[in-house]
Amino acid sequence: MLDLIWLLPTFPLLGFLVLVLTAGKLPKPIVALIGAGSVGASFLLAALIAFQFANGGEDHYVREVWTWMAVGDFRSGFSFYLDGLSMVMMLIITGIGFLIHLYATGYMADDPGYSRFFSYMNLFVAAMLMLVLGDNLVLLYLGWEGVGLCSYLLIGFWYTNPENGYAARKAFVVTRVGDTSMAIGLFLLFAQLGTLNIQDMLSAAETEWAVGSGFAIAASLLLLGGAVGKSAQLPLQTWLPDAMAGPTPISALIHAATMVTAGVYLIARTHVLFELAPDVQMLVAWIGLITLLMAGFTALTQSDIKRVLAYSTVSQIGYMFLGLGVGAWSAAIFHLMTHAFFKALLFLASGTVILSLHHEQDIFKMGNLRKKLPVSFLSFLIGSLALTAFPFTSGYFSKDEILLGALALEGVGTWLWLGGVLGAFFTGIYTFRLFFLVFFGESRGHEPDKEVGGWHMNGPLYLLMVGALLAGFLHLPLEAVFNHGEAFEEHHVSALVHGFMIASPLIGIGVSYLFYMSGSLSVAGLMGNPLSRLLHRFWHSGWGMDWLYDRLFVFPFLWLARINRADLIDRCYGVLVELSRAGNELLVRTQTGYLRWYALSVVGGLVLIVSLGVLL
Amino acid sequence: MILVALIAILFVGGLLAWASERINPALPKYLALLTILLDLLLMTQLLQAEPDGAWLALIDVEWLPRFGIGFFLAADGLSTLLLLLTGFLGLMAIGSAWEEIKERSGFFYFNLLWTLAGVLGVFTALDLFLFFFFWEVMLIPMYFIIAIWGHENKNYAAMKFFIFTQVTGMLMLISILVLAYFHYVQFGAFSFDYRDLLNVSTSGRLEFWVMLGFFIGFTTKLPSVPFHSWLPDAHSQAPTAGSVILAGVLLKTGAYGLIRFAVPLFPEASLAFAPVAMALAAFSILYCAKVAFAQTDIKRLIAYTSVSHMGFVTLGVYAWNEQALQGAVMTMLAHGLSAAALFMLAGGLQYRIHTRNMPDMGGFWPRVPRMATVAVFFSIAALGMPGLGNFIGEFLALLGAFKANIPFTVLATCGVIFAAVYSLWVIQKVFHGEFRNEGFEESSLADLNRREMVYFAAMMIGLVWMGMYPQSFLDLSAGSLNNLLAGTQELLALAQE
Amino acid sequence: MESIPYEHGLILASILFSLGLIGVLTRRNIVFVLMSLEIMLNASGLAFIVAAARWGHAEGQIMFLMILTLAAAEVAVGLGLIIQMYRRFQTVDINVLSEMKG
Amino acid sequence: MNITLADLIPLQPLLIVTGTAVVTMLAVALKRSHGLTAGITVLGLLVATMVAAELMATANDQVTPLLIVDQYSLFFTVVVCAAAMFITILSYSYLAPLDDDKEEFYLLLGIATIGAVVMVSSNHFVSTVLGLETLSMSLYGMVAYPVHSAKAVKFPLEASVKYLVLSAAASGLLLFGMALVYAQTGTLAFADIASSAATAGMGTGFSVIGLLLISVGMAFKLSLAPFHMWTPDVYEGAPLPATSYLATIGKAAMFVVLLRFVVASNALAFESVVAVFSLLAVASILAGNLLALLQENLKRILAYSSIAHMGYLLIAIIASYDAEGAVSVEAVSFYLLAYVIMSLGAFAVVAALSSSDSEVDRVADYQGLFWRAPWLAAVFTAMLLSLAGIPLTVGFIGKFYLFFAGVEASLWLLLAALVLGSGIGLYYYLRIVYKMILPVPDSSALPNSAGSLGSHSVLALLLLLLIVLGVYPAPVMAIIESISTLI
Repeated sequence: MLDLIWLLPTFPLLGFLVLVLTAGKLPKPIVALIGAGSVGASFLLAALIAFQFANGGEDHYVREVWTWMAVGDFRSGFSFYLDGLSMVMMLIITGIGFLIHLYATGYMADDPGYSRFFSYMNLFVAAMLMLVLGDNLVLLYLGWEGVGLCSYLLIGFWYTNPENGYAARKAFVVTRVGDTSMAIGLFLLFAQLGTLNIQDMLSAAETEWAVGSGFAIAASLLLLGGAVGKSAQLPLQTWLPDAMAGPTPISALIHAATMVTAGVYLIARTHVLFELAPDVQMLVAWIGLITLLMAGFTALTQSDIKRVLAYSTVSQIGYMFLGLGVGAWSAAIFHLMTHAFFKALLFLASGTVILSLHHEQDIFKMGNLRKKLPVSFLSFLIGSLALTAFPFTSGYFSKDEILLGALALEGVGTWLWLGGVLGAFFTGIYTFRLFFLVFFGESRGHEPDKEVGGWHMNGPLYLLMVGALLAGFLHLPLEAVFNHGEAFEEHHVSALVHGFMIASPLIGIGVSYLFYMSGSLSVAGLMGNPLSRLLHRFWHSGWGMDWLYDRLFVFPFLWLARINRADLIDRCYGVLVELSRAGNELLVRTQTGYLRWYALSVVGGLVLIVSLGVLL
Repeated sequence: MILVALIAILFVGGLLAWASERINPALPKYLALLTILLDLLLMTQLLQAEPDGAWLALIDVEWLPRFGIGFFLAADGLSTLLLLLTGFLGLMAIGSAWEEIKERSGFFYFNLLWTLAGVLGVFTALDLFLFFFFWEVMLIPMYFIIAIWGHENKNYAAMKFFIFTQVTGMLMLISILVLAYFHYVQFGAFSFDYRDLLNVSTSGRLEFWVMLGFFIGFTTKLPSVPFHSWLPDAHSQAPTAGSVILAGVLLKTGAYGLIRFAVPLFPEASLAFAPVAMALAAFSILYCAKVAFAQTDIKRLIAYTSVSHMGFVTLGVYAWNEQALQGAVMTMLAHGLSAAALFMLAGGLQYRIHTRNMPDMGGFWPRVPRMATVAVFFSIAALGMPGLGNFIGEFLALLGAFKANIPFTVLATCGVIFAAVYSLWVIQKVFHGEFRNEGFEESSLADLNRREMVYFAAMMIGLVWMGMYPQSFLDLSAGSLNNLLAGTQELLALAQE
Repeated sequence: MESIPYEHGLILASILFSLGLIGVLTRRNIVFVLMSLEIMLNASGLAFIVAAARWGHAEGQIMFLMILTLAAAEVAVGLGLIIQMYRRFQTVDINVLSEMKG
Repeated sequence: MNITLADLIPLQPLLIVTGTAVVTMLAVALKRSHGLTAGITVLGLLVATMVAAELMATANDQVTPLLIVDQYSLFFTVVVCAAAMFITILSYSYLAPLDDDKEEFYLLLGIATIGAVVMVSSNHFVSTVLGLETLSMSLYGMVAYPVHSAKAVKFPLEASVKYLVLSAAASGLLLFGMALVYAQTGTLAFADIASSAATAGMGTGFSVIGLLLISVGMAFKLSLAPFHMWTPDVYEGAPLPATSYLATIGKAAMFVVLLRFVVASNALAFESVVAVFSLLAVASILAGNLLALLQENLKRILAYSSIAHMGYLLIAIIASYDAEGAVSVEAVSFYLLAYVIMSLGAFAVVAALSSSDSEVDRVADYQGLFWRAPWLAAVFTAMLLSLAGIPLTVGFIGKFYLFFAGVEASLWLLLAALVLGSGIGLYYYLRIVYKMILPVPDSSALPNSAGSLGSHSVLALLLLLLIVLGVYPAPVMAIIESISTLI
């Protein structure tokens, strides 16, 4: 059974090929069958494999399908590496992926690009599986770029609108910046350690590099560059909110559950390198913290339902990074998993809302929808609770572990913890701000006639609700992976600390209740003073990052391109042409046709030459 | 012998094609097709051939004894790969000319086949005089292709192409002669034989200049900044088939020259020169990517991108280690396919809507879904998507180059970002967005027909094969590259003593 | 008896020669141009004589005879052309012969 | 010394050519017949060619102090006679429509050939002057030939007068120079100049000035810049056969003399001479190519390009003094051969399209030739590409020789000029080619039935030579290698 692991990416890949080659000629049910079915199949297989692997006992399993490249001392194969980490990832991808596919069969039902959509989705799943299962960094990079491509294709899925195209290109290019740094990291690792097979590379690094050595720092920094790109962390987070231009299932699958967590996976996968470079690891933590706070603030000010969720995603991944940074590896992965559930849930639910409101996304045009859209209401409720780490929801456990991990770190740990708690507080505010605005109060504008849905849209929602509630009680088999360094002792902390951690989101919820429910506090009042208005605008624009990057990179590039459209170098050759032209004109003038002039030229030449001869 | 046959078939086929036009104007293309197929068939023979020494096939007969010039053709793995590429793209070129070339088809296919013949000669000739001979021979028919069947500004383009390559070619000729003369001085006899000239000790002040002659000659064809400026004109003006051959094959002769001659003949000078060369490479990658982005003429844009991509080849060659070289070779092959395909797409568009001006286009996707898909595929390939040939090439090239020179490799790697920028920009302009048709009526915009699909499919398969199982190519070229590396290592070792 | 140093002869010849040259340059009447040419040729003839005298060879004098015939032939052809020219243009000014240029 | 009968054997080619001229004269005196006279000339020249070729195996002796009949001179005798024969054939169809006596042209041509043959086998001032003037005299006549004809489109008179006056002046310079050298060295034979036992010898007194004057005189005849100005006018004004004769045989013969003189007299031992030659070479290369760049008249283009080509050749001459310079002499020899073939071919195409009453010599006239008369266009293209030095043609091998000579002598500056010049040259050669491949214009000056059988066979022969020598020149190379040792 284990040796069938190569089938995992193959099913969706086949699905993709079939769908592309038939070029939308298949009837929609068949497309749905192929699209969702292929992923479902690989989920089943994944489950079986996971089961067997869990009972198998050995802590990892490698299967090489064929040699990809072997050049001199460089070798990388098409080989799959299965251990606790990749197992968790593959289950998340196939499982949640399947649910989202299923949901999409309903969500996209009346879209002309139905088949195209599912072909991209399948390709994405295939690539994502390559990413997490690849046993060498090149294969990982293959998946890495593959998911980037699919994300580009799917963000720009509705291509007739240039803005979507722009968002898609932005997503691709920004992440490509990260990818490039990652690629350079690969080159460095190979040049120094002579292999790109992850496990060999890590062990080689451990033996050859001292803790804090320059190479370790450089390598981990470069990989970090890749990670922040994909996971939309500072400073490359700007693309994710725009990426919401894609259909909502995409946002759920790619921009919440799976792809954006690839960075977390990468760091976890190569955590040894980061442990060799403690400064960089600390940097990871800080990046996470700052990102989660900034995103939190921004989420407070957004009015587009999906953008709120997007920023919350950024913020949650910030938590994961924080976890990674403080060495709470398994906590980070744990949060990755739980987040996959509740964020997918939230996005799908919002998808239902949006669809029911005929593609209305502005939360200030919604309201009082809890009656009209019971399923979405329920999903949102559970999802929001999990997101805000309401006690004993899945989010609660994972976020706790991360924060405790931070606290366990002596020195800055306390500050990181504090930041995290503050973040949780904001999470509470913005999550329930959204919740209250959408489902309570009086209706502002749109009146949905009925909630769209059906088993294939609601089914996934229910399952995800279950996940979001209960996933916290799962135990991930990650000890074998992170047995280095991380101590698995229970964090013993005072009740006070626990109280804090439980309280802060609840306070946040309370605040948003006062603002958006009871109305005893009013936003308008807050907006009264100019400072807060300024802040609001600042946060709403995502801390002016886009503005800054446009000025720093985009405009200069465009300007350079514009002024040199005609290629300066080409002009230089034009000069030569002009010179010979001029020479020609000059000489032609001497051909006067007058005999005496010719004779004169002869004599002139004579004199010149004779005098030359005599002088030399 | 087989090598002679390969070249002779093309020459003869060309003549026949020309003559056959009198009988029936439709005949030439079939004849040409037949010729190419025959050649490809023969090439596959090469693959089974028993290698004697380094060479899969070899023929060496006296030609001009006065100067010790021999008619010396030989093919090793590297040459064979490039021969196959040439044959394959020849096929593609004929495919793309099938409907586009209507008048004077006889003379057209004559020129096409003769160009290919010249190219085959370049890839197999190992007597430097003979090499130069073919090097020049392949230009004239290409000149005619551009000058007769080209577009609005063909005279200028053809002239520019010809003069650039000729003048730099003469510099190379001087270098070759100096080398032969060195051989005369050191061994008492003229020789243009590659194997002999490898033994010429070319140390000394002059070596650098001699090497430079080769470098300029080859980087003009490659092309690399600052000798690239003939290429955008030639490409944008040439008929589709012409662009295919230019981008797919002719550029590769330059790269081949660098690998086979420029570095092995002058290991020391090249070693000293490597940083400059790599700097140039990195610069042309970035510079041309930038210029490409600014273009509005789609063929010009693609032309600049191919300059940018060939930068990776230069980088790889001058890194001169196995990964880098393999990378360079893979890039040559993969870019051969992807660039050719892109030019065929652009040519197809122009054939349909009679414009290359991107601002006039937009939102073509729903009208021509097949074409759009194909275009996306090849743009993705061009921007170096893993799993496709170009990635293998660029990745290996950079991987190797990183060992040799970190800063320029890092710079070059950044080129990948720009590659993404312009590739996606083209897709956006032409296929995404709202439908625009300025200066052409909608009806003329037809989707790819079966014939076109066939050859695009062929190229896609090729790229995927290169991307997923490059080993079958790497193995073929490994032997020859290792020989070259070993040879230079020895020479350098000798020089050190 | 004291002989004249040959340099003097050569100098005389070169003076003559230059005169001829100047004549060719300055004259517009083609007949005079021809005459100037004659002077040039004869000047070189004289130079040969002088040289021959220096060495006491016959060769130089033979050369002189050749030059004479040569000059004669030149003039013959030249005059023929002049006649044609006069027929066509009714003038002997060489500047009329300037239809081809560039 | 007195001539024995044995001496006559090596002189056969010369005698035959002379005889041809005499017979032609008699024939004309007896009965005017265009065909007959042409026929006689062709026959005579053919025989002369064959005899000369025949003799090459054996003959190698100095006949009187004036003439050296070695394989080298015989080789070029062959070239000259053959070329003259081709031109004769071309002239026939060209002169056919001339409303005047045509026969004397062949007489002049024959006499000119005598001069040329004398020149290629002269290694003595006297024979040089003799040959040169015989050649020039009859060329005046040939240039001016259609002067009586009212329909003569061009300006033969103007051309002839310009040529006469200037070349006479040049001869004057040449002679004066010779006189000065003679005055210094006391010899008229090339060989003894360098090694003149008598007194000071070269390098002293006026002798260097003498050398320079000689160079100037020859430079004029070879139309090297800055003595080139007459060339385009004469080429344009003269009837095509005369032009081609002037351009090919005239140049080749003169160059052989120059080569012999320079090598024998060791003139390049003097810095000044080398400097002057280099100057001439560079100037000619640049001037020739630049002048041709935008020229619209084909004859003038060819004139200018001939200037450039003479410049190229001069490089090899300069190289010949270099100690290692084994190749340079061969380079000169081969390139002369190549040059004769290709420029004769080029003129032949024009001649085939033209006749004495209508010369097709504007580049514009050639538009669409490729589609109207593919054969002529192909030949023309081949010739032009050869002039540009593109492979598969003899021109390329010639260029190769020149480059090699230059490299051997490491004359980098001159090589740079060569590269530059050829680069510019490409432009105007290709311009003509491009014109030919353009679509046929509605109104075209081209005659529909172009050229006679004779001229076409000449073209075919020249094309054959062009390509054979371009692809497999080994045999000719061998010959040239062996004969070049004699210089």
